[in-house]
Amino acid sequence: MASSTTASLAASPAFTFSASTFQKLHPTEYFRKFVSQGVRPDGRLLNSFRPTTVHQGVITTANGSAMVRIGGTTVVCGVKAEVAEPKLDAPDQGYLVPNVDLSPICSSAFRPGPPSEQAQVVSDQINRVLKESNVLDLKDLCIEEGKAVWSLWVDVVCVSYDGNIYDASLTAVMAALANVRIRKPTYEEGVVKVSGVDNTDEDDNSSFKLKLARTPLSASFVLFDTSLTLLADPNFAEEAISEGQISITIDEQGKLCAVSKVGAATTSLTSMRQCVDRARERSQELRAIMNQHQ
Amino acid sequence: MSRLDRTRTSPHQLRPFFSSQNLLNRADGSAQFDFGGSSVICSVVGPAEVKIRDEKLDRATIEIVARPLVGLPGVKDKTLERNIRETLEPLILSGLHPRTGIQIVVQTMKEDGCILSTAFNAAILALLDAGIPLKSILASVTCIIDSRTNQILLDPTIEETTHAKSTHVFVFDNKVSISSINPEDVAMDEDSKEPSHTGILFSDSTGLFTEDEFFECANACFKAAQAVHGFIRTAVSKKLEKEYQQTRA
Amino acid sequence: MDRKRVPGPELSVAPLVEYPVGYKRWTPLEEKRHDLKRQTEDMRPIYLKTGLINQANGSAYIELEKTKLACGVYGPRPAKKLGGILSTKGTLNCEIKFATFSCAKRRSNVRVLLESDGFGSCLAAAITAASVALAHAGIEMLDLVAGCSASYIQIGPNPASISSRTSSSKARGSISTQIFMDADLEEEKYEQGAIVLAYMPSLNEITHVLQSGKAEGSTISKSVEYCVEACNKIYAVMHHALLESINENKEAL
Amino acid sequence: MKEAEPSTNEREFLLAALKDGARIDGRNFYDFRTLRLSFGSDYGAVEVQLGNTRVLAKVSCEVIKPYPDKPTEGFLMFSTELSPMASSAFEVGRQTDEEVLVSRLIEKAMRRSRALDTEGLCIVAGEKVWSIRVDIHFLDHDGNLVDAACIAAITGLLHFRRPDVTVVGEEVTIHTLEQRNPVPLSIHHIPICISFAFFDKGGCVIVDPTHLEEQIKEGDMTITLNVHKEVCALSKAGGIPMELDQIIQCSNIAVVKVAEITAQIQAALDADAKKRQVSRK
Amino acid sequence: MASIKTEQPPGSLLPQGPSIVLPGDLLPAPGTRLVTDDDDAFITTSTTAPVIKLGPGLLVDDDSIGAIKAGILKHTPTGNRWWVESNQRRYVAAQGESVVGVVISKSAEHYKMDIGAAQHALLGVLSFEGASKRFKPDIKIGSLVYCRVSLANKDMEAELECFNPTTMKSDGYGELKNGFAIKTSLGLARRLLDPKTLILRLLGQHTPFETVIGMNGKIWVDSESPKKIILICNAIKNSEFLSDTECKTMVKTVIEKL
Repeated sequence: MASSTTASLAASPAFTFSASTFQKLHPTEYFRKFVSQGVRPDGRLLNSFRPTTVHQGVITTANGSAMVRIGGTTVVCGVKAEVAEPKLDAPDQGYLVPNVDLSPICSSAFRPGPPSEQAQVVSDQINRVLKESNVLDLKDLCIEEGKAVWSLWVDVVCVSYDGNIYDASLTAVMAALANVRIRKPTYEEGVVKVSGVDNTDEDDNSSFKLKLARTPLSASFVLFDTSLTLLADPNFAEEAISEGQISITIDEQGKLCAVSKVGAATTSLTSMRQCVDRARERSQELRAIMNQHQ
Repeated sequence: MSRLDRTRTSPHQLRPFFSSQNLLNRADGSAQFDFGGSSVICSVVGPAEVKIRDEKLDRATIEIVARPLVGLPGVKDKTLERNIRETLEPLILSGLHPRTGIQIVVQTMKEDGCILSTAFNAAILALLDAGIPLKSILASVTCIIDSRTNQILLDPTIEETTHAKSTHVFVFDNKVSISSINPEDVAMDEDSKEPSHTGILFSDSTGLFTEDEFFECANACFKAAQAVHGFIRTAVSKKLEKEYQQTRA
Repeated sequence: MDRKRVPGPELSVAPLVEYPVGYKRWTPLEEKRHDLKRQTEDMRPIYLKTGLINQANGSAYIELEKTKLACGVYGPRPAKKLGGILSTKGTLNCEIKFATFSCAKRRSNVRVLLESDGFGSCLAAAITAASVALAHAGIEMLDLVAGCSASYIQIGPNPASISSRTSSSKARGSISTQIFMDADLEEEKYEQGAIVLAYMPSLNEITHVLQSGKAEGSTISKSVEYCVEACNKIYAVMHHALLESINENKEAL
Repeated sequence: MKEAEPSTNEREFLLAALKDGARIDGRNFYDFRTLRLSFGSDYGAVEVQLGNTRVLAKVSCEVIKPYPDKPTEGFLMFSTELSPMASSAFEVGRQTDEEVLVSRLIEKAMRRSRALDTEGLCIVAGEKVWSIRVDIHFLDHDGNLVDAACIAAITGLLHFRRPDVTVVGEEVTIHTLEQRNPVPLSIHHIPICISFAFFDKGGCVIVDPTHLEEQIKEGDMTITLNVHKEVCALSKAGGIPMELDQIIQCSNIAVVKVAEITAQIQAALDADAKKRQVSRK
Repeated sequence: MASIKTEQPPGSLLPQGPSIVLPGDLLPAPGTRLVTDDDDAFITTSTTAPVIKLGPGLLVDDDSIGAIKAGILKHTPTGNRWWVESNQRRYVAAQGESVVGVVISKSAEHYKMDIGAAQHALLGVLSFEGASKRFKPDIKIGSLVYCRVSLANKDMEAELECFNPTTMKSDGYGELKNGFAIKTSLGLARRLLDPKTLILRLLGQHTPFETVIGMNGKIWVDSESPKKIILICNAIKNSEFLSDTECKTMVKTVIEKL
C-alpha cells in the first residue's frame, strides 16, 4: 500500500522531484498529503499500531526479562533481584527501580553519556505508574524486616529506536516483571543465601514469582499538524513533526492508570475520548500478544 | 464536608491565591504565585544571547530550569521541566525572536501540594512580566479523587494527597479552543454537560480512575481555572495601574 | 548519587549462592564439556542476523546460546576536526557496553551487550558482529573479520580421558591441558589461559590475537589452528547472514 | 550568558564617589543594606532580603545510619548550588569559581565553627542519627551572597524544629508534629559573616558590597564572628594587600555589625514564635 | 489577596474601564481592513470598513486581531492606530529609537555595542557627524555612547548611527563623557521622555543636571557633584511606581538630605 501511495504522489503533477526528496524537504507537507488520504507513509491507517511481539525470558542471567518489538522499536527489559538494606522509615519494604536507557546504539539521535532528558522522563513516567497504581506491594520483597529486602533493578535497554518508547518500555517492564523468578532466600546473621541448584521445572517451590496487582499497558498517540489529527503509535519520523503527544495507560479491568497530554494547542475532550477508546482496544491486543508468548 | 486543611468548607474550593510580579531585579521578568501553602517563584531572562549550539535560526530557544525546595534536582524535576517547556513552547511566539534564548527558572519556595500547577501559574505571570510575546495565557489547577469518599477535591494539600486514589493536573488557556468549532464536539456537549470550549492544553493523571472520573476532573478543574484566569487579569491590571499613574491622562 | 536516574538503594549486592552438599557442579574432570552436547572442538551454534536496528546505517545481532549481543554502526559521518588537521584517514570509534542485567552481578549503568556467557566468547562474538554490521552498513572492507575464542583447561586426573591430540600431556602424566573451543562461563572458571583470535578468512590473515594465561607453545599454536578453522566456519554463517539481508532488500524494492 | 562589564563611566564615577565619601545607593561605607527576614508556615524555611539580594534557606532532616567511626555523630549538610535565577551568569551544572568560594565560606562559617551540636543529633549510637540538611537557594544576586546566605542558614537552623523521638531499647518511635511538639536543634553559637570590599589601594573600605561594587572592587575579605567576639573564620582570598591595623579595624566594625544582625535575627524569631502561639490558640 | 471570581469569560473581547489586555484577548474589530506597521500589505475583510494600523503588542491571527502582551490598549484617531502600551526590562531594538550603549569591542569598520538587546549592535565608525576615512572619532572600549537605531530586524544585529539622518548633524548623539548611568525598565524610560511625567522637572527645580534617556532603559545623568548625581539617579529609580504627589514628597525629602 505504501509503495502504491508513494507512486501516486510521485506521479501527481504537483511534484517535480521524487517523493523521498520531498519528504526530506517538507516532512510536514509530505505527511499532510498522506494523512489527507487517511493513511501514513508507512502504509498504516491513522489509528493503527505497528506489528508487536513480546518474548519473555530472553535473558537467562536476569531474574526476569522480556524483549518487546513495536515495529522498528526494540527494547529489552531485564530485572535483577539484589539484596539491600530497607529504608529506616519503611523497614519491611523492598525497592522497585525502573530505568530506561536510550544509548547511541539504538539511534544516532542519542549521544553517549548520562541519560538524556527523554530517557529520564520515560523512566520517571514508568516509575510513577508502577508506584501510583500500586502494581506491586513492596512488602512482598521483604526478606528480614529492618535488615534485608530485595531490590528489583528493572533496566530497560533500547536496542533499536523507532518512536513510541513509552509503550514499548512499559510493555517490556510489565512482561519482565511477570516473568520474574526469585529463589527463596534464607537469612542468617546478616547473610542472605539462595540455592544455586538450577531447577527448571515450572512448579518448583524453591523460587517465587511476583504477585502483580495489575498489569498497566499503554497506548500513545501524537497530534499532527494544525488540524491536530491523531496518529497512533508514532514512529521516529512522526514524533519529529508532531505537535504534541497523548499517552493512555490502562489495566486489565479497563481502569485508567495514567493519562498524559503534552504540547500542541488545546485538545478537545472528544479527541481525548477517542484516545481512551482506542487505548482500550490496543491494551487488549497487547495483553493477548503477551499471553500467547508466555 | 470540611477539608483537611480546616480553612476550606467545599471540596471544589481553591485555597487563596497570592501573586507578586517583578520582584527580582536581575531577571528580565519574575513572579511568585501561591496556592495557599504552596509557593513557586519563577524568573525569565530573554530574549537574550544564546549558546551557538542551542541557537535556532527561525525562533527563540526556550530553556526551563526547575529546582526543588529540598535536595538536588532529579528525574522528577526533569519531567517537570519538560512538561512546562512542552506546554509553554506553543504559547510563546518564539518566531518573533530568532537566534535568541529565553530561560525560565522555576524554584519551589513552599511545598504543600499542587507544585506543578503552582509552577505553571507562576511561569505565565513571569512571562507576562518579562513582556515575552504570547499567543494566549494559561491557568492550571490540580485535583485528586479521595480514596475514601470518591469525591473530587480541588487544589489538595499534601496531607489530602496522601488519601488520593488518583491525582490530576490540568492546564487550560484563555482562548476559545478549536474543539468548540468542531461540530460533533458541540453535539456531544449537550448530553454530557461539558463547557462547550473545554480544551486541554496539558493534562497529567496518575493513580487508578475511570474514564468518567477523568472527564469529571477535567471539567471541575476547567471551571476552577476560570477563577485563576480572572485572578491573573486582576493581578496584571493592578501592576499596570501602579506603573502608569503618572502618565494617566 | 546519580541524579539522572530513578534512585534505588545506595548499596545492593547479589545474594550468596550456596549449593546443597552432594550437589555436583560441572568440573573438567573428563573430557566432557559443560554443555554435554559439545565436543572440545565444537563451538556453540551461532545465530546471526542483520538490520535489527533500523536507525543505524548497519547493524547485526549475534547469539551464541546464552551470549546475546547487538551491534549498531553509525556513519560514515564527518569527523570532528582534531585541531583542524585534515586527515586522509577515517577513524573507527568503537564502544562496547554490557547491559546492567548481563552478568551475575548487576553492572551499574553500562550498555549494548544484552547477555554474556563467558568473556572470551563474548569478545569474539563482538568482533564478528561488528564486522557484519560494518559490512551491512556498506563500509568498504578488505574482508570480513571473524572472531573466535578458546580456553586452555586442565582435565584429569583421569588417564582414560587424556586426549590423544595433546602429545605434551603424556609428559606430564595424568594432568593434561585441553583446548576448549568457545568456552562458556562455567568452563572459563577452570581455564588457565585463553586465546581470542580475529581472522580474515578469504585473505587468510589474522588481524588480532589476544592470548592470556600460561600454556605451552604447542598448545597455543594448536589453538590458533583450531580458531582459524572455526573462523572459517563462522565466516560461512556471516556470509549467509549478509546474503540474506541483501535478498531482503531486493524484496523490499 | 557571561556577565556584562560595567561601563567606564560607571567604574570611574563609583570610584570618584567613594573618594567623595559616597556610595551609589546612598549608604555610608560601614552601613549594611536593609535586612528583611521572613519565615514560611513550616519550620526552618526563611527568606532573607539584603537590599536587592535574595536568598531562601530551607532546613530539613531525616534519620540515617552514622559513620561507623563516628557512631554518635549526626550530620549537617549544606547545598549551595548557584541557580541561574540569581544571575544568568550562573549556568546549570557548571560550577563557577564564585560558587566554589561561596560554598567554602559557608562550610567554614557554619560547620567548621561547630555552630550546630552534631552530637546532639544522635538517636541510637551506631544505628540512627539525625541528618540535618540546609538547602540554600539564591534567588537574586545584587552582591554579598555570602553574608546573606549565612544569615539565612543560621536563622533557618535556629527556626527549625525536628520531630520528637522516644527510644525504648532498640525501638525508636518518631512522633508526628500532631502527636508531640517538635524540638529545636541545639545551637552552640550564632556565627555571622561580614564581608568587606576594598578600593583605592586599600584606602577605602566598605561593608556589604553591591554587585556593581563587587565588579569594581580591588580586594575583599570576609570575617565570621559571633556575639562573643569569637572569630570563627577569616578569609581574604587574594586581592590587594592590606595593612594589619586595617584588618583589625575591619574586625572592630564586624563586631558591631554582628551584634546588630544577631539582635535582628533574635527579634524576628521571637516575633514569629509569638505569631505561632496566637495562631495555635 | 483572596481568590477572585472573574466576570471575564476566557478569550472574551476587551474588558471595560481602563482597557487592559492580556495575550489572547481579541480586538473588537469585526470586519475591518487593517494595515500592519512593518509591511503595508493589508488584510481586507470588508472594503468599506475603516483601516486600522497595528502597533506593538498586537498581532493578526487569521481574521482576528489579538493582543500578544499584557498592557493598556492605546488608540489614536489619527491613522486609527491601535497598540498595546506594555512594560518590560529587556530591550528589543526598534528602528528610529535612541539608545545608550556600551562599546564592547571595535574593528576597522565598526564599534560593537551592548545596548541590552539579545544581540550586540553595530555602530559604523563613519556614522558620526563629519566622520571620514581620514577623520574617525576614537571611542575607547567601555565608553557610553548615545546613538540612534538606524536599522533593526529580528534576523540580524541592529545597526546604530550617531547623527540625525535628515540633518546629518550630531543632534546630541555621540560619546557620553563622565556622569553615571542607571538601568531602568523600558516603560519608565519611555515615560521619562513624556513631558507629562513630573519627576525630571521636579528635580530640575532644585538642582541643575544633564540627562540622556535611552529607550533601552539605560539612563545617563551628570551633575556638579557625585552626591547630586547619586541623589538624582535614585530619585528617578524610586519614581517608577509613585503618583505625582508621592513624587513631590519623595523629591522634597531627598533634597533636604542634601
